[in-house]
Amino acid sequence: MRPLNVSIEKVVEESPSTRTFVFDHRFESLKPGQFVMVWVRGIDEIPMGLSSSNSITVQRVGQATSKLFELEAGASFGLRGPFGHGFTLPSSEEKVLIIAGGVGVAPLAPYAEACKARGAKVRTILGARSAQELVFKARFSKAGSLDITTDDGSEGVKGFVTTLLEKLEVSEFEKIAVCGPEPMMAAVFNTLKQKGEVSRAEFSLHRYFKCAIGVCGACCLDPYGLRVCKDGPVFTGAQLLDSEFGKYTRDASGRRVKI
Amino acid sequence: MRPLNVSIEKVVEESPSTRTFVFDHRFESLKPGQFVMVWVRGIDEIPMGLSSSNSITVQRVGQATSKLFELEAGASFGLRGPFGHGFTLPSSEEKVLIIAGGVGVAPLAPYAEACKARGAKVRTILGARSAQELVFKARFSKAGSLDITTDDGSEGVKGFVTTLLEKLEVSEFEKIAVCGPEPMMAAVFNTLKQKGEVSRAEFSLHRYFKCAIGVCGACCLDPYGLRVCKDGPVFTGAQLLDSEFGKYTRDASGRRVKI
Amino acid sequence: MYSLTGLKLKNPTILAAGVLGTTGASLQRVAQEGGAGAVVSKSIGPEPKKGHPNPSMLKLNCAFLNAMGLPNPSYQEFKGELEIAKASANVPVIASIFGGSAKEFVKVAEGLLPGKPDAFELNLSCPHAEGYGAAVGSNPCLVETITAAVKEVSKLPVWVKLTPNVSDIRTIGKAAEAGGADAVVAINTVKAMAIDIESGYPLLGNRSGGLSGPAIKPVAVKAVYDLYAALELPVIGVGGVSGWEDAVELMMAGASAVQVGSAVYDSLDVFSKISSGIEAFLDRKGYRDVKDIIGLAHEMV
Amino acid sequence: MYSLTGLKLKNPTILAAGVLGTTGASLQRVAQEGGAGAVVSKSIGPEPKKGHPNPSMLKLNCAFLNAMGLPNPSYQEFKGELEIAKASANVPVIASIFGGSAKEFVKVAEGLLPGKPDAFELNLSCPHAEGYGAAVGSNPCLVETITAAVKEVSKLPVWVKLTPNVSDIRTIGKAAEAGGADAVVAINTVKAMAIDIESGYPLLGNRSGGLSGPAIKPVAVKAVYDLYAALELPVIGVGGVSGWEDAVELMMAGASAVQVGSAVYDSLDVFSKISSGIEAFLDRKGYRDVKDIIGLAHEMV
Ligand SMILES: Cc1cc2nc3c(=O)[nH]c(=O)nc-3n(C[C@H](O)[C@H](O)[C@H](O)COP(=O)(O)OP(=O)(O)OC[C@H]3O[C@@H](n4cnc5c(N)ncnc54)[C@H](O)[C@@H]3O)c2cc1C
Ligand SMILES: Cc1cc2nc3c(=O)[nH]c(=O)nc-3n(C[C@H](O)[C@H](O)[C@H](O)COP(=O)(O)OP(=O)(O)OC[C@H]3O[C@@H](n4cnc5c(N)ncnc54)[C@H](O)[C@@H]3O)c2cc1C
Ligand SMILES: Cc1cc2nc3c(=O)[nH]c(=O)nc-3n(C[C@H](O)[C@H](O)[C@H](O)COP(=O)(O)O)c2cc1C
Ligand SMILES: Cc1cc2nc3c(=O)[nH]c(=O)nc-3n(C[C@H](O)[C@H](O)[C@H](O)COP(=O)(O)O)c2cc1C
Ligand code: FES
Ligand code: FES
Repeated sequence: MRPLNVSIEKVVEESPSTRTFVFDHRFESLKPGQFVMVWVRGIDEIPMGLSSSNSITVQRVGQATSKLFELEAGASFGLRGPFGHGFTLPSSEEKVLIIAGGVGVAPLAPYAEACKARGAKVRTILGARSAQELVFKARFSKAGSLDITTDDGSEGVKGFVTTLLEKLEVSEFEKIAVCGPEPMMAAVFNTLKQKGEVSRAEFSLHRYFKCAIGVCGACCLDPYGLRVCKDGPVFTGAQLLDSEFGKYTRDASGRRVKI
Repeated sequence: MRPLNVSIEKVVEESPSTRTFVFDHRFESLKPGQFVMVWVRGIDEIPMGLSSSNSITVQRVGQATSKLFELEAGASFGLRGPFGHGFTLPSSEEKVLIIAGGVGVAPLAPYAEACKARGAKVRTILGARSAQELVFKARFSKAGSLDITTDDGSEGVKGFVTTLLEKLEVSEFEKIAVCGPEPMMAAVFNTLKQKGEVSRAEFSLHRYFKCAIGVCGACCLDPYGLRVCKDGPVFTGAQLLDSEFGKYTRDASGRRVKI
Repeated sequence: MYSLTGLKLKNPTILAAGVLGTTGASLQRVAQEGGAGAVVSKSIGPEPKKGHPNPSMLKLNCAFLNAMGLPNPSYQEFKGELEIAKASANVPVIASIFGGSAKEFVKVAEGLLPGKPDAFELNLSCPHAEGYGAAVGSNPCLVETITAAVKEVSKLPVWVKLTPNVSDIRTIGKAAEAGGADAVVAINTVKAMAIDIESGYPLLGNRSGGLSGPAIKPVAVKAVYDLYAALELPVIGVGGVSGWEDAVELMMAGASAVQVGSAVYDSLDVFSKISSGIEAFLDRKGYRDVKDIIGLAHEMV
Repeated sequence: MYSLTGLKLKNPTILAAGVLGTTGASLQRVAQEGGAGAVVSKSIGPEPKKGHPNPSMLKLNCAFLNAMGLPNPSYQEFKGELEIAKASANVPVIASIFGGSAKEFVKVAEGLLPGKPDAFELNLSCPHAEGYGAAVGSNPCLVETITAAVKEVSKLPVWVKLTPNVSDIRTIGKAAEAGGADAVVAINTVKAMAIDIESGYPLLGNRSGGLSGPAIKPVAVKAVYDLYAALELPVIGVGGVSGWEDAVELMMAGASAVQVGSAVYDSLDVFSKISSGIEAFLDRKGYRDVKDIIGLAHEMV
């Protein structure tokens, strides 16, 4: 599949470090949790979750994301996708717990909305470093109830998402969906494990992607060789038990790097 | 399209020089007049009209056809096709005149049958060198009325198909379909021209085929460059007016050869 | 009007050699009915040649495979076809020629001059004709000598058609340039083969042949891209073009014009469709001229 | 059980180098879940290498285009992955290695020996890694020297992987044979490129790369056919195999076994499917053994 050429319709500043780029193509069949490869021409091609059928929400971290931040409405970039498996959707009346950290909100906001549209009851724990880094508060609260944690206590509960999670009766939720920085997801994983609820929770992972179509092998997880780009990026806790998840990842050369 | 591998189910001796090879694949969508490329492995690949949805009827003339004549039930060969345009089918109640010479019967027998199946009235003039070279008499007479001519008078009228044709009121036939050796077809063409009826008559031509799919250019007719393999092999008399038809053909190198 | 090595083309699509180019009438039809901006004849040689036994061409899944074996009626007989094409095609008619040596190339070129071709295209690239084509065209010295020899006997533009079956096509392109070529044409078919697994027989009468069609387009793009960077001459792109997008892609790689061969399988008027598609693309993107896109990929860094 | 250069394979399908071969766990999965008869690692070199910038692989219409740029963690780090693969794959694990010189190849081979690979495959054929792969592998002298050098430092079978981007692949195959290779592997990807016409940018981060998948199968069939006729060594076929028919076709051309790369895109268990398809074909046609079909096309005249 050659990349689609899309034009930016709107750039939304979500936080000092995060922007949403709304583009002129809709991935109608999007399953929340799926990702696209964003081709910043002349620079790099990087994976991004779809934050809606026609947007990506990007945290500025390095060369490609910085280049994206230079683009304004009318500018264009390339897109391949959508790829991978999304989060499992609930049936109506089910209860869904969403745990989002930082830019992990990107695939979870459309998931929350899809859950609500199906009649499920959604509760979100949204965590960020500080109040100004909280993204998609409005989208999550529209979709259900919202609890906030910030590292510095500038909004919501001071602490981490796990601070709230530890106190929660998790067994009442039929679905649990988690996305955020790996240390945060690992903490959630451990908390859920202690509660005996980790197997059915779903985690959206990040690994270094090259091909994004399950061929090159850059993104494989130890010890089963699951490909994050094709078999994931969403995995159940059961798939991640005793894995490298939370312990190490790999760089572009394939070398192990501690999380 | 890779050639299909077909096995011979039955070999029927139609005349001393002609055999029908019934094979184990049916071209259900066959339009009578279409042809296949018959791959006699290790030797050559040659065009043959389909004499039914699962047979070819072959006159032995040279290397490839002789090799075919060595094959018995159970043996196999390759087939690509069906290719080209067939004869135009009549609507019910229309009158059809079929003029067949020699192995030109091959595409015309299924045509006669298809005409009859649609409720058309079929009359066939069948010509051959001698009585024993007459092929598919039964098929043609079952499909309608049959007149026979032989060069030596051993059956039917002594003479050529044109001997009968000249006397016929051709204007009463809505469809006229012709196939046979080119000199015979050229004679028919001229007779019909004199009667002012040639434009709507249809002739199935033979030229040297290489690709059979309209790409190589081996089979093009002067002066319009019509490809016998793809635009034909069935052409209307109108398409053949003032053409090379009946005058010259080309050999495998593209050199003109007198008919 | 596009100008290419001095020829005037009404659009930048050209019929490729060996496709519907056996007769003058056929060349005329591709120009008139098909809408080609110029037409190249079947490759013509010193003697009549029947070519390889059938099967000589097959459609595969993403490609065509052929080993025609350079069937041609010789320059003596083809001269007349050239005249017919010239009289009726109303577009430049390029004579593709082949030979086993500079002497043979010269003989064929001189023999065809009375037919008044608009240019010669030297087939130094057919992958399945022993002693001809790529057998000669993989050797830079021979390519230079042959090009120079044909240039010497006429004032017509000479295009040199290159094989992709070499380690570095630029070496051969440079040899053509050194020999005085007016343009290079890239690429001829890629050496290939297919086998019938039911019988074990190779599918072509000649056992192996050359691959054309969609499968080889990325190979053609790379060859054109490399030649454009290495040579001063115009590069004519050929290989796997079947729609305007393919033509634009080859042009962005550096092709001044494109040839279309196998895609006549889809329809004869593939030339009109491609050239109007290119025009619509230029319009939509606000380019003034095809010149704006020729070699564009080299600037995008 | 199939025997190939002394290795025992449960079936004649092998994971090709560079595909799902970055980690020991992944190699294990392709063997266990995918059903491969043997697995070849990602090509490993003397130093850690990040590879070319993305995009590094794309699916085109009939093919895949890639320019990974030989990303690898170096032999020091990969030794551990090899151990993991050896411990759990239960099939032969072949280490693909590369270097810019005989010395580098030897360094990598010796460095990986503690990981206990079952054989080495020398990548003398990657088309888009400056100073490595095809840059070295187009030169028969270097191919012979490098093969001999690696043979010298271990008793393991050495397979030499060849590039199709040469005028005559047999010359390179013979150089490998002269160097003492135990088998040749043909083919690596074909030099190619694609351009995004909306922007004019080449689609790969490295601008150009190598073509794999269905489009190149006829090129692979021809290479294998020619090598089988020219060499005494077993030829391992690779290029565009995605179903059992493709595998049978390459075997009839002369392949003793086939490697599968891009087709893992369709499904991981492509190996099981191909090997059971081959078995069913042999049964239907009454062949006793794959040996009956290896090189069969050479006999059908
Ligand atoms: C499935 C998936 C979904 C993602 N969704 C989002 C999202 O919705 N929003 C968001 O802001 N970020 C998302 N990311 C992370 C995003 O891909 C990286 O932030 C981005 O690649 C950084 O690129 P850069 O050039 O700016 O930084 P660089 O300076 O190139 O690299 C910084 C770090 O980014 C990561 N990175 C760089 N290239 C890649 C690559 N090809 N594949 C994976 N990681 C890479 C590495 O960890 C690297 O160390 C997602 C990643 C994955 C795998
Ligand atoms: C559309 C079409 C339909 C045909 N249908 C029939 C049919 O139903 N029954 C039948 O007996 N014959 C049919 N023929 C003729 C048949 O193709 C030739 O008789 C056959 O090719 C002879 O092959 P050979 O090797 O036996 O003879 P050769 O010794 O090779 O050649 C004898 C003559 O056969 C003709 N011929 C040979 N090869 C070809 C070729 N590739 N393409 C066209 N003509 C060739 C030439 O005129 C040649 O001079 C048809 C031809 C065409 C074009
Ligand atoms: C049937 C056929 C015959 C060909 N004959 C010739 C030829 O005579 N001379 C030549 O230079 N190229 C010949 N070619 C190569 C084409 O001109 C062209 O280079 C090649 O097919 C790639 O273009 P395509 O993919 O558009 O077909 C032939 C190709 C085909 C398919
Ligand atoms: C993503 C990718 C990476 C590759 N990396 C290597 C490599 O590291 N070493 C190598 O020898 N070949 C490499 N190859 C080439 C394959 O091993 C194989 O020769 C080629 O892809 C043709 O086979 P296929 O059509 O089955 O993919 C790579 C191919 C692909 C698609
Ligand atoms: S990125 Fe290539 S397999 Fe996942
Ligand atoms: S046989 Fe090739 S065009 Fe008709």
